[in-house]
Amino acid sequence: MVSPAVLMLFVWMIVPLAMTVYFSTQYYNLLYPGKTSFVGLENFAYFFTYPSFLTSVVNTLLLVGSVLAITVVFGVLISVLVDAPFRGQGIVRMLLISPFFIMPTVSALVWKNLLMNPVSGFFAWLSISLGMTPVNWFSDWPLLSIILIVAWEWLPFAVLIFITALQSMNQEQKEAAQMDGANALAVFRYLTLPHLARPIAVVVMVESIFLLNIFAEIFTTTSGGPGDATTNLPFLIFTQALLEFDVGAASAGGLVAVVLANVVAYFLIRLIGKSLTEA
Amino acid sequence: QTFLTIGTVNNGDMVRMQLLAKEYEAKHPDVRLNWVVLDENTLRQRLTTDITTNGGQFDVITIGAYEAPMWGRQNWLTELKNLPASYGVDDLMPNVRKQLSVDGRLYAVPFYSEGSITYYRTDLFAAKQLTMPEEPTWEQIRGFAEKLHDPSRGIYGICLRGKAGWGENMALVTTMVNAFGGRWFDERWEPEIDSPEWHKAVNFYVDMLSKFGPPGPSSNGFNENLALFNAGKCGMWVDASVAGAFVTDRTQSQVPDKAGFAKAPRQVTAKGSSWLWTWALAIPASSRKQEAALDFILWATSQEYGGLVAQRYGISAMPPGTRLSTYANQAYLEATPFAKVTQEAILTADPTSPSIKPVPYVGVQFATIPEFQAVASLVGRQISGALAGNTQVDKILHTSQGAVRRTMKRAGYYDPK
Amino acid sequence: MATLDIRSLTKSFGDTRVIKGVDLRVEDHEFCVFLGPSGCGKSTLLRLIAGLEDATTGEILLDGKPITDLPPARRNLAMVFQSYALYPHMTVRQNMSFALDLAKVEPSVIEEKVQRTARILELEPLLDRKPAALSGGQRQRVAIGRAIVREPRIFLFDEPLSNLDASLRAQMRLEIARLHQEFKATMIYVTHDQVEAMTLANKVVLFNGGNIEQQGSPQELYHRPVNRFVAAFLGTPQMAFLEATQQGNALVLASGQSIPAPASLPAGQPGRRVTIGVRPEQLSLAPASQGTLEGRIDVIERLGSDAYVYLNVPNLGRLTVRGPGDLAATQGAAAGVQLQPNGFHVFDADGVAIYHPQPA
Amino acid sequence: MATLDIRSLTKSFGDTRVIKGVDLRVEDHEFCVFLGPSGCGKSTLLRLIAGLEDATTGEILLDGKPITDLPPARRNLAMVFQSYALYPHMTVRQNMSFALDLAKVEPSVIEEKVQRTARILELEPLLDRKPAALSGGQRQRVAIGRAIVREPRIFLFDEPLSNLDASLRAQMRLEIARLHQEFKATMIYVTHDQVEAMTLANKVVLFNGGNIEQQGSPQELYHRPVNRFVAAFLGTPQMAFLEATQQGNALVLASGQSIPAPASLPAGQPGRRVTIGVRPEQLSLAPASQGTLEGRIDVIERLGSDAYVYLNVPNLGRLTVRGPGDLAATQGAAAGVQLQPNGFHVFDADGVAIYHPQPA
Amino acid sequence: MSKQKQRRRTLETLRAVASWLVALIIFFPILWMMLTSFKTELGAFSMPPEFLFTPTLENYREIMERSDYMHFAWNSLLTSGGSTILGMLVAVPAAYGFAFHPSLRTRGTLMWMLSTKMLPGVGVLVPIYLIARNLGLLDSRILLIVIFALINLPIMVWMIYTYFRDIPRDILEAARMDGATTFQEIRRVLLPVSRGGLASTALLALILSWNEAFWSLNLTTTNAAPLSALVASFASPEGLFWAKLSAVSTLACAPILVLGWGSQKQLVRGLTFGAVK
Ligand SMILES: Nc1ncnc2c1ncn2[C@@H]1O[C@H](COP(=O)(O)OP(=O)(O)OP(=O)(O)O)[C@@H](O)[C@H]1O
Ligand SMILES: Nc1ncnc2c1ncn2[C@@H]1O[C@H](COP(=O)(O)OP(=O)(O)OP(=O)(O)O)[C@@H](O)[C@H]1O
Ligand SMILES: [Mg+2]
Ligand SMILES: [Mg+2]
Repeated sequence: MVSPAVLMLFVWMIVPLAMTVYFSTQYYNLLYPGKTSFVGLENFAYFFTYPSFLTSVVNTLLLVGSVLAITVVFGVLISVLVDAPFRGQGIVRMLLISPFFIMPTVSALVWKNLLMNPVSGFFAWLSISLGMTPVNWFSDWPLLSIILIVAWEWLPFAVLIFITALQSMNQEQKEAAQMDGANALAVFRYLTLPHLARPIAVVVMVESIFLLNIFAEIFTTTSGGPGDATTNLPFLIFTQALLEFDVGAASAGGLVAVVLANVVAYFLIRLIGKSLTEA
Repeated sequence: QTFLTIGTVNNGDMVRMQLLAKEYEAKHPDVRLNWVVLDENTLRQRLTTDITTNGGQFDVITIGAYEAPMWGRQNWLTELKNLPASYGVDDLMPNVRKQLSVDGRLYAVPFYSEGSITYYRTDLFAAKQLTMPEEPTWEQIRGFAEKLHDPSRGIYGICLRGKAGWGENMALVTTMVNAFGGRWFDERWEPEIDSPEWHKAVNFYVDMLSKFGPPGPSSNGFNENLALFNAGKCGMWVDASVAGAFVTDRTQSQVPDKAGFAKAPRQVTAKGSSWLWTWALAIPASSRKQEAALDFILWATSQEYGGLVAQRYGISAMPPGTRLSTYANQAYLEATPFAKVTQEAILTADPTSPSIKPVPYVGVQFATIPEFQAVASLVGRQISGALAGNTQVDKILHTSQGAVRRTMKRAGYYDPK
Repeated sequence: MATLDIRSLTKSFGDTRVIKGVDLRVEDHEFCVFLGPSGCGKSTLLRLIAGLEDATTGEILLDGKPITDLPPARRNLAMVFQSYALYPHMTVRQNMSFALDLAKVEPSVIEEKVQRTARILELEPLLDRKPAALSGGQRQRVAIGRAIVREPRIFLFDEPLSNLDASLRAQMRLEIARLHQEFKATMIYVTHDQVEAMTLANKVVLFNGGNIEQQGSPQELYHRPVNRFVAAFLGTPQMAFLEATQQGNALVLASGQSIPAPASLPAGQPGRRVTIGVRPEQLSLAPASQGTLEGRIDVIERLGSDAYVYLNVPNLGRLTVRGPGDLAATQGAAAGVQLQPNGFHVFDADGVAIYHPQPA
Repeated sequence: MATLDIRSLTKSFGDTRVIKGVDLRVEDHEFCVFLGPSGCGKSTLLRLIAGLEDATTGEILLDGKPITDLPPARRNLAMVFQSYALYPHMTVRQNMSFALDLAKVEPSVIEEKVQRTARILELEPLLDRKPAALSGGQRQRVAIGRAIVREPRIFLFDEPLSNLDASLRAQMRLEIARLHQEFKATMIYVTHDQVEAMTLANKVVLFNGGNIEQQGSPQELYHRPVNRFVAAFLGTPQMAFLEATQQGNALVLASGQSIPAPASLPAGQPGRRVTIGVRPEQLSLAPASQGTLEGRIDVIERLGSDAYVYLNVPNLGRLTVRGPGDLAATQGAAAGVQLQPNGFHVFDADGVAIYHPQPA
Repeated sequence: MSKQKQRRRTLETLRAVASWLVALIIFFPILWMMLTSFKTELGAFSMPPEFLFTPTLENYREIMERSDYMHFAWNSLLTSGGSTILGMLVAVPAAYGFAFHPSLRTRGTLMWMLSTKMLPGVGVLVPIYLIARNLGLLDSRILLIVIFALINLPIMVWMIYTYFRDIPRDILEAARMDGATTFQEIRRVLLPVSRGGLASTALLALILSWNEAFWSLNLTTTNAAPLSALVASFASPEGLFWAKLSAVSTLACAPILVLGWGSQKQLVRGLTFGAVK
């Protein structure tokens, strides 16, 4: 028995997708209202041969991969660090998870203007105080800058989940390991990390969903540049949809993005096993 | 009660209008104004989506010189005719009016206009015993920049737009290309990005800005440069004339008395070396409150409104560049050191003849065709990439040429059909 | 392998004193069982020995050397936890070799030790499984194997069988007894199951509220409990306690009957209050009005081999009598209970034992 | 309150047959215990009766009316789950009144019933607590209370005591027995603990692999098991099985000794293989070389009241002998075992019982 | 006392200090934003940065003057709250179906749902805009509520599904034995029992909706515009703007930040996605 709600959900989800599929076969440019016509797969061909297409796919994967790596690694380290009780633990956790509540646009604006600005940003001041030349974040390390911002936004999510997971860790296992002669590092390596395998899988899965769709941060800071340095797939689609107003090509791009997402998901699921839907 | 939804850009002048519109509401108690204030790019996307899909969300929109004629031609805008005599249509600057019309039919009324001019720091020039000519060339600018550049003291020789965007770096780059004798398209719509003029201009731009510009110029747009100049970090700055009001404003500038003004630099020609941009108010054809909307936009662009601004914020805050009468006003000219340069820039920028070579398009720093936004954004991103040092200028111009041609082709420019 | 001395050990959690000054010696090769009701501090003492908790005051010596301040890793003791605490992501083999791996023992040596232990515990076919794929009893054996492999100086067990069902528990009990004989290891074993304590221990240490009530061989505790608490704690069904007063040579029960006092019972002042303790097997059923005591049968539990008869004796309370499995008795009927002369314990008013029946 | 008839009931999960055609009648007021090893289908049968699983074939009748297709809500049976399955977000009171609430019973009536049940189960002081704030035994009682309040036609229990520790288990066992007497309710009780089965049941149904092996009173199953499986399943320590051949009037054991065959043992063809089954209490220890059988003492378990001696008899296997708690015996020593004449069971080659000792 | 204890205490202190340090670094951008919002525009841009300054409320005053903050905040509240409720209404029954009546396709369907979440919003803007226009729903809160709910549904269904899956079936069966209908079983037992999980799911949905910027910007003008649209109106105007931008950002994020801080414990306990037993 599949409940009617599942069916409703299904319909609900399929409508936008179906419309996208439909539009992807049309020449449909908002600026030329009269010229709409069926063009088959031309939109896909156009999208694929877009000069930035390959770069954007690479950037998308780089962005997703690096942010995942940063958030998982630092998320694990930080959550292990703050796991044991200490004075002010509650406040520390509160501070740690705060970035999660900040709008992406706001984070991007704050990082771009207040922190990473090479002339009057806080980082520039730090570098100068330390006797170094300020880094030109968005021109010299554009993708890295985006990665940093996005990682900062998503780190709290990873920390949240890992803290939750650590709370459920079996204390007696740790003690058993201590009696077996394990020091803190060995406990971390042989007990904590394996215990976090599933939460890590979850973080990877959930974050991938969102990271594949990163747009606001790029739009607000670099607008995909300089060059194609920070153009990812959603941003490329954005240029189609809202600069060229080419709905057909944008729809095609959207479908390509879904396919790419599924490819990524396929590998993720291969990587992290069945732990997501099975007990 | 009539509710007017007004889409507008978050510029200083527009924000001022938003505040002053309380007076309008007081005078028209049956009209309520709802403001949608967005930054330029977002606003443009928002308005385009709405107007092209006939969404009917806006009664008054703020559009630029780029959209006005295109949208007017598509009949997405209401033609503004039979304006009352008191409005003084003929008082509008001719070049500005030309920008907002299609075949003589006016589709939007100008709120303010700007040309591009050269800002410089008189104190720094004096210190180095330099003098800025009235009509500098880019070559001269480069020379000054080299002398003024002193990063250790936080002074950068020249600030220019580097942030990608057809309304950002491409506005400046296009005027430079124009000055170097180039153009976007030849008469048969073949792109000329790969031409020697483009190569010279862009190489010059990238070289100068990388050497004597602030750090990370590829992410600086108008705002960032303005901030830099106001913080006293730029020796020179070539940008929109509206900034004159800001750099001389004591509440936000650290160098209000040290700013000098000159024409935008020329090179092989002066033609098209200064841009012309107008923010204008228009009424979408889909609005169901045409009359109220018309009344409002006429008020907001009237001489009376100018007077109101002068009275509230000082005379130099009057919306620049739209009315001849403003520049006939001695008080304004005296209070506003950059008025004359602005006026000249606007008077000389002829959108129908932006280059020494003939062109098939209208517009100084842009072409009023729907594809321009796309192709210029694309080229802009490539150039900012070159500025960031990622790629070679010559290579990206070649790539851009192909990409632009591809887009033009898809849009049917070379098709017999 | 080792002797353990505990001297005036105390442990407080915050303000609550959990171990209230324990002195104890565990001999080499001894199987020492900590027994006691829930919450009496058995686990805490074991964890103090293991080094998982810090002692508040007092000393712990292993073979005469103080280890009170050593971290657990350096005490060379092995512990089998109640929850087994197997490493869930490691195979049985890895679980067992973990400590040796950490100690950087030669792989070949490790392999050999693991194999030998697995053989002893019949874990060989399971070596490559993960704990999740094992039954309760198998996990139990892995936990023990993990301890054995290390050849520790003392084995510590914290209720290792309490998560198993009855029949597995019986089986594993025998297994542990066998291991003790085989390895001649010193073992400390926490439980609150007296069957385990009785069958496994050389020495039982019975705790109550952070103190040792009595220590000694299981038989000693069963047959010569030093006080009511110990007497009541050991034996199922429980010993019955009958209030009485000592009047010269007789003990007068609260229900009025009088029975001869055992000859060796200390006299005390006349009329002093005592408690008589009788275990079910020290009583037998008699026809109505022919027993020492008369009561009514409440419940009969027939276990096949035995039957327990629960009687209510007016003014005295409940008594339990053990009989053969096919005992003839009817629920609700009146019945007599036969009390053997001298076949009972006597406690004074403070609950201290003053007389035990002499072994036959 | 009700009788239950089960007719040729089967249940398959996918391709695996779990209940293989069960016929059973549970009488009114009967306390029926389902006993059997793990995985034999006890819980499944109980859930079929409850309506939580759909039968594959066969019929279930309650007071003669078919209920096979009724949803659980309409069968009016109450179930006590092994995990108690209390509603964690409701207080004890709400847990107990939930079913009546759903049935839209008058609040005053509900209140009265809950109060009465709480009194019986001594839950009154706990009525406003949530399950999380209760001990295991208390939760258990709430789960039972929830069933009682509904006054169901049959009570179903699925191993209700298996999560309790030994002493609590004993106590709750008595409690359930008392409840059964008090309410005279029909109860079906699943367990794999034979002590529970023996002490509680009027009727024990012993399952094995989805089939009923034997049903009858606990005494009947203990004393007259129909086959080896039943004989081995009941009684701890287990009955010992000795291989033998029947030679005329004698049974010749695999170890060579010969003992007289009981007179009533069916003759069968000469030399047929039989198995002799003896329970620990049917054996006694004798001095070495003076018993029926001779062996070596392996392990002695002293439980205080009793002692179990495990012996190894060459060529025969292991035997268990029960003796008094203070039995004199030494581990490792040779000892004789006394087998009483006719005091044993005999099974044929198929394991079917062909002789039981006669009650004295 | 002993050396061991002393060492442990030192380590604990070090650890606490490190934790605080990391937390402050992570929190710094937000702190800096809040500080900047109380500076003058010139002060916000000055180099070296002003660490000690006279705070001014000028930025806040100007924002209040230019826009009706309460109106935007109210819209944010209504749309994110409404979408959370709507989402829960759809997600709970769906998750119930997945968790308690699983079929072979359950896992595939769940995965497919998650993957639709990867369709970039910009790709479907125009179709959605057209639908909304035809339904007359442009610039309405209803539209945003529906869209937000739609966006968050896959995650919500998945989260609730994992909670439901971990609920002991016995409890539901007990309710069934007690005579509960399916609806009663859900409402009176399942929902209260999984309250914690549902609360964290709702919180997450609320946070995500509150922070959503693309659709709220593109589908609203004034009536339904939430706080993210307000932020957009202060993003990158001409002239100096960092202080005002910081102020408006602080205003936009403060409510959800406070809510998030208040529900920290719930989040820490509840965000398991079934990864924790
Ligand atoms: N970490 C702790 N903090 C505070 N009190 C504790 C701690 N550990 C144990 N206690 C308390 O110390 C007392 C003894 O606990 P312990 O675990 O040693 O009992 P136990 O004899 O093992 O009981 P059980 O048979 O139930 O395992 C209990 O009252 C317990 O509540
Ligand atoms: N839902 C199910 N799907 C498939 N197989 C099942 C299901 N429920 C039970 N089984 C199988 O049916 C058999 C009988 O299970 P059941 O739970 O009835 O055993 P049991 O006698 O209650 O055992 P235990 O004493 O361990 O509780 C087992 O082999 C079990 O694996
Ligand atoms: Mg304990
Ligand atoms: Mg079962």
